[in-house]
Amino acid sequence: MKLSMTTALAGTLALVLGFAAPAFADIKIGATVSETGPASFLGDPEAKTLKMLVDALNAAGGINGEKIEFVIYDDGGDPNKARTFATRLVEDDEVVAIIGGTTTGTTMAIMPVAEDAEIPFISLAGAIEIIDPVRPYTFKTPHTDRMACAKIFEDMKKRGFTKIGMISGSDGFGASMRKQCLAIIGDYGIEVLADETYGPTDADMTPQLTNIKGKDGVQAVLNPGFGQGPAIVTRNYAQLAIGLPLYQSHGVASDSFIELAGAQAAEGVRLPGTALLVAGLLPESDPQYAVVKAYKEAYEKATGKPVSTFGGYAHDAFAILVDAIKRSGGSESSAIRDAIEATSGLVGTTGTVTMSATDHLGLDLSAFRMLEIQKGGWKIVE
Amino acid sequence: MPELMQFFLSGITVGAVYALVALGFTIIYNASDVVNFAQGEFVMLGGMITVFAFEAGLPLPLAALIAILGTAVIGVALNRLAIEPARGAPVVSLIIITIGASIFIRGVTQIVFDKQIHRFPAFSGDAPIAVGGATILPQSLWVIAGALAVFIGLWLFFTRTLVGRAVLATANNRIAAQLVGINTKFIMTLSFAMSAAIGALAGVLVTPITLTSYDIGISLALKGFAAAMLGGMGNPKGALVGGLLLGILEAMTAGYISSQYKDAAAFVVILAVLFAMPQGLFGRKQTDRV
Amino acid sequence: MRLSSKTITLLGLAVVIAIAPVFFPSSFYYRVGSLIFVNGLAVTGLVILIGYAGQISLGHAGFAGIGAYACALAPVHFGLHPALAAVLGAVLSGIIAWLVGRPILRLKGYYLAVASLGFGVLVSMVLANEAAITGGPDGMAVEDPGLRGALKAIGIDLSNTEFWYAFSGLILVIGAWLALNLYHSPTGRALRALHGSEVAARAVGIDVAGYKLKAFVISAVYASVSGSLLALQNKFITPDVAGFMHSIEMVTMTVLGGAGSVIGAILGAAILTILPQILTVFQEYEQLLLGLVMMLVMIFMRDGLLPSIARRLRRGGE
Amino acid sequence: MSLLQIEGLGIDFGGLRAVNDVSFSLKAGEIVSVIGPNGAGKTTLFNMISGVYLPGRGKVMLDGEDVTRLSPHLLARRGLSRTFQNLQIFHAMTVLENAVVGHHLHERGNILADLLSLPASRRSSRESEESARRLLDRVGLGRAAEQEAGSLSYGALKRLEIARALALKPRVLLLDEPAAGCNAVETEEIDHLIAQMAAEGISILLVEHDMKMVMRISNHIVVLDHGEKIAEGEPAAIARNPRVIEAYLGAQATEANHADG
Repeated sequence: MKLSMTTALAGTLALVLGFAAPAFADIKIGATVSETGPASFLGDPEAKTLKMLVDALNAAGGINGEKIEFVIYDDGGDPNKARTFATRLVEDDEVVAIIGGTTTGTTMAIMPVAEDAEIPFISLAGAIEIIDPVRPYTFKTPHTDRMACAKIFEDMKKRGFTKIGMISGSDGFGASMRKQCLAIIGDYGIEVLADETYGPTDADMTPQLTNIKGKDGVQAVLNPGFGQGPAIVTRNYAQLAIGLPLYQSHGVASDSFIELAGAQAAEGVRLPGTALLVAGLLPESDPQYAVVKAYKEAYEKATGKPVSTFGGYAHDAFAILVDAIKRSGGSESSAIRDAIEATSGLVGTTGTVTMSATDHLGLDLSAFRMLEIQKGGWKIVE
Repeated sequence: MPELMQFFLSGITVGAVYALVALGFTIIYNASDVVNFAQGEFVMLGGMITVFAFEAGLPLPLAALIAILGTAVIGVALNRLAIEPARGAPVVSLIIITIGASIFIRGVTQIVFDKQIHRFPAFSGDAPIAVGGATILPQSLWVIAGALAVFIGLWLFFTRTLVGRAVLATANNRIAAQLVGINTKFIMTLSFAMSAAIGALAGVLVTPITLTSYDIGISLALKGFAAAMLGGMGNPKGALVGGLLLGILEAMTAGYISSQYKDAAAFVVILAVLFAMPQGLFGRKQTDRV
Repeated sequence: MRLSSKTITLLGLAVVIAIAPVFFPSSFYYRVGSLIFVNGLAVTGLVILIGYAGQISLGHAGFAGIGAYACALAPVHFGLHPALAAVLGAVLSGIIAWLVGRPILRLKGYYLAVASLGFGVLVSMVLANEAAITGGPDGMAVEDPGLRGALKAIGIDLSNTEFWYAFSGLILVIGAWLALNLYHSPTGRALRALHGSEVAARAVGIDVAGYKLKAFVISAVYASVSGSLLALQNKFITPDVAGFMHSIEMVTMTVLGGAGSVIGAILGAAILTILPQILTVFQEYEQLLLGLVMMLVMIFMRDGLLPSIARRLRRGGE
Repeated sequence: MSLLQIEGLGIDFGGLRAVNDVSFSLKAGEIVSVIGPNGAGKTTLFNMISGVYLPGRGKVMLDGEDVTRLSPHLLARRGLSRTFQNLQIFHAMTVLENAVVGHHLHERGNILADLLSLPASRRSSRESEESARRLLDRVGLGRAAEQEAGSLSYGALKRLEIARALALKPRVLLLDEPAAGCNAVETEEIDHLIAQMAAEGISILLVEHDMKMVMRISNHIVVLDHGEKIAEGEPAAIARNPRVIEAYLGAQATEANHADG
């Protein structure tokens, strides 16, 4: 009896899974992102963006006349689940390429699966470890958090700050960026006098900020983090009237940050952002103008929500992949990989991507723009 | 010592949030011996429903009222559909049922509303109030006042009203309560409605400070649960003291020791207290009758 | 000789594990299978704690975390072979369980729940915060134990997923064997007795505190080995493995299938492992349905799926 | 020499003197009954002697050793066993397993042997099981061995508790209302069983409401009222003791109701 039950179970499973995937696909692309869970703030716009772009592309006739079949899973931010879904994409759905890995944790869990199966994988997560050292099949679209640090430190140096305080989220994003910032901060002659953290669900950061405020000589404060944490930090910062320049990270680069922190508290906050955030401020001559405008309009029309940098990462990953499939002229994974690596001058929302055998990111610092919040809106300060 | 004052103010603000959640735990526990892990979802619903009602154009007080009433209805439904049918199930099953309920409520919320982070304006503005060299936001005072008001209300309810005493009697011995003519079914309905409403009220009060999104419930439930156990489950005084203590402990650890380990410090203290006082600070002692 | 029910159960389990691959539509199912076995192992340990001894733990993922990180850290820092590191992790988990269990197990019901929860939170917090050692919340890579290579050398060439399916299946059968042995042994009876009535158990001379501690330590070792297996097959590990939700998942699997029986709990592990894979069809309704399943099973099948179904079948047969 | 000696035992519950200054002793093979109206403190006294409650005052000596603050499982190890007024049965286990558990202290083998099901562990289980079957036969439950304990009648469960307690091979056995809920035939069986056990040298301390039974089998009777010992002596002397009669008459009405209802 036990045997027949298991068999029945396996049979049912196969049936259900079989129905899930319509047959006769032309080009099958897979994704696993964190639509739910602690990173859903990032993963949700990513998933929405990908679904929207696939529909648009198929409506326009697909790639080289072939339709895209798109399989997307929600790993809930759990690396173990991400690995399982990656295995499913590879072994069961037999996709030609994978987009995903909202967080560094899930990305690192997906990577061995993609590399083993020799399937190109474009990650949406920040950490530099994803592409350094370069692995043959792994790529990514967001700037590394090290680049965000560099952009911020450049600006601090320009303004003459040499002693700063840091308050980082203890989630993956904040912890990773904190580590990268501390690794390169010496190169800019800047010193960290106070190094505080907060939990991703904390409700009040005034104790940490009080300690930073109490440190003599601090000239500016940096807050690597994403989600509600930085908004609360910004509000507490205003509450304590600390008065020093506050830097946020690219993790909060969306209009909703200003709304959550409140325009008054956020006044003067600086952060490295992408062109997407300041679409309205870009001159028409800007190379990213068309791409950014098109994505922003399409996304806001499709979802009714403001665009975020994270959705932009997914947009770029999809653009890179589609471009590579077009150029490789087929659906052979290894050919697509070669084509992705040969991506050159592709304009995305984060910047202009030119990859090489030694650079699987293809962006430089110029893609980041230093932004400042003024009167509830973004200003480019360069 | 302006730092100490600031840490303290931060601690009681956060502690009042925990206390409000813990007080919600207390009522349901008193009426049914169930620790409702979906309590955090009530807080989330209070915040989220208010946000969406407010954004739809309703005035804030009306939006908040709708949120509180709506959440109370959901609380009653939870009792009728999930807790009542599982009467007498072992503790571990009840934990799974209420956690299942919390996952379910979260699942529905992310579909009905969204997965973004939200807030609405503070009731009395954002201008900080200076207290002894430190500052506190007016909204924090609202939260603290809310926690105190709910505590006093519950204390009066349990000691001064017939219905309140009936709730306690039901908790002590359900069958005996039925024998003396207490409508235990009504008591359960009332308890869940009150508990959910208090949770939602907490959500309304804290959202301008802590912000809200569909998934804040579980961490609030954990902290509230820990606070309630620290104080001794079932006692409103325990919930209030446990919550405030937990908040102050976290703030002091973050301020003086290490912000990385503030949650750890809180749990270490809870463990230490439970080792010394297995019923929490104000819990009832239980003995086996043989 | 007549086969005992224990032998039949074990044989059944082994046969199912061995034959199931015949029905696999793709090699992805080996991955699902190996996850079921890894979860099944942790859950078998919890059967001893929850099902036999009647104690709750909402912090056992902490031990899974210790086992997992032992496999990640010991090879890097002490040059230990990953497989040996798993053993080290199990021993360490046992010792920590012994130390933590002594005070914690004096508590009952919800108080025990919150104390064990606190322990789990502490472990995951240390793993996430000590980034210099553990890689922080983003996790760290785990060395390949090279067992697959060793098998290849003697002529058995398995793919990665196939190997982990077979290996964790083998460990699960061993784990189930030990737990079933325990059930009918003096220790197992003592545990079940103190579950039934602590006063009476004491009166017949059972050292209740001591036996609770034994169950806690054994279940911690199971969880630890399960964590190690997960780390080794994923080749990557994050502090999520020690998180609260993982603890809840483990307890839910145990109780959903039937905490009183090893096979029931393994069935629970299988269902909750497969369920998210099936629920992907429903996209955003996944969470909602998962919560619904948890509630419905616990409301309508209080003793868990297997015992409830078995009882219904028996009643139907009479 | 007395095997069990109680000296000035007392306990308070929240200011209420539940039991105060009770002393008596028990010799090997002797049957001593503790009687008294409901609420006199009989079960509380039992709970203190068997280590369930920590006494506030006084001493319990077992075979010359002070065992006052020992926990029940250590008392069991020293040969003191008991049954319960409110049944404490392992409901989820079979009748046989309930009796086997009583052999706990006589089972060898350690946890490792049990996990691996080593021969020593299996042999130990087999021996316990054989002995348990003999004990079940002795209390008349031999046929019910494989049933789930929860399915037995109240009277049968009372006997199962005795079988379980006997499995310890105790020197002192505390029986808390063993005949409660039993019909006349069953009561007589228990009567015999107690006499037999005493004949084997087990000292028996008994709480029982069935006065006929108490008078018939006791060597010695201790009478409690309001937590205090008011009389002590041979059954015949107790039956004539005016203080005892008074205490009982005062409570007779309610007591009688209880016995009938």
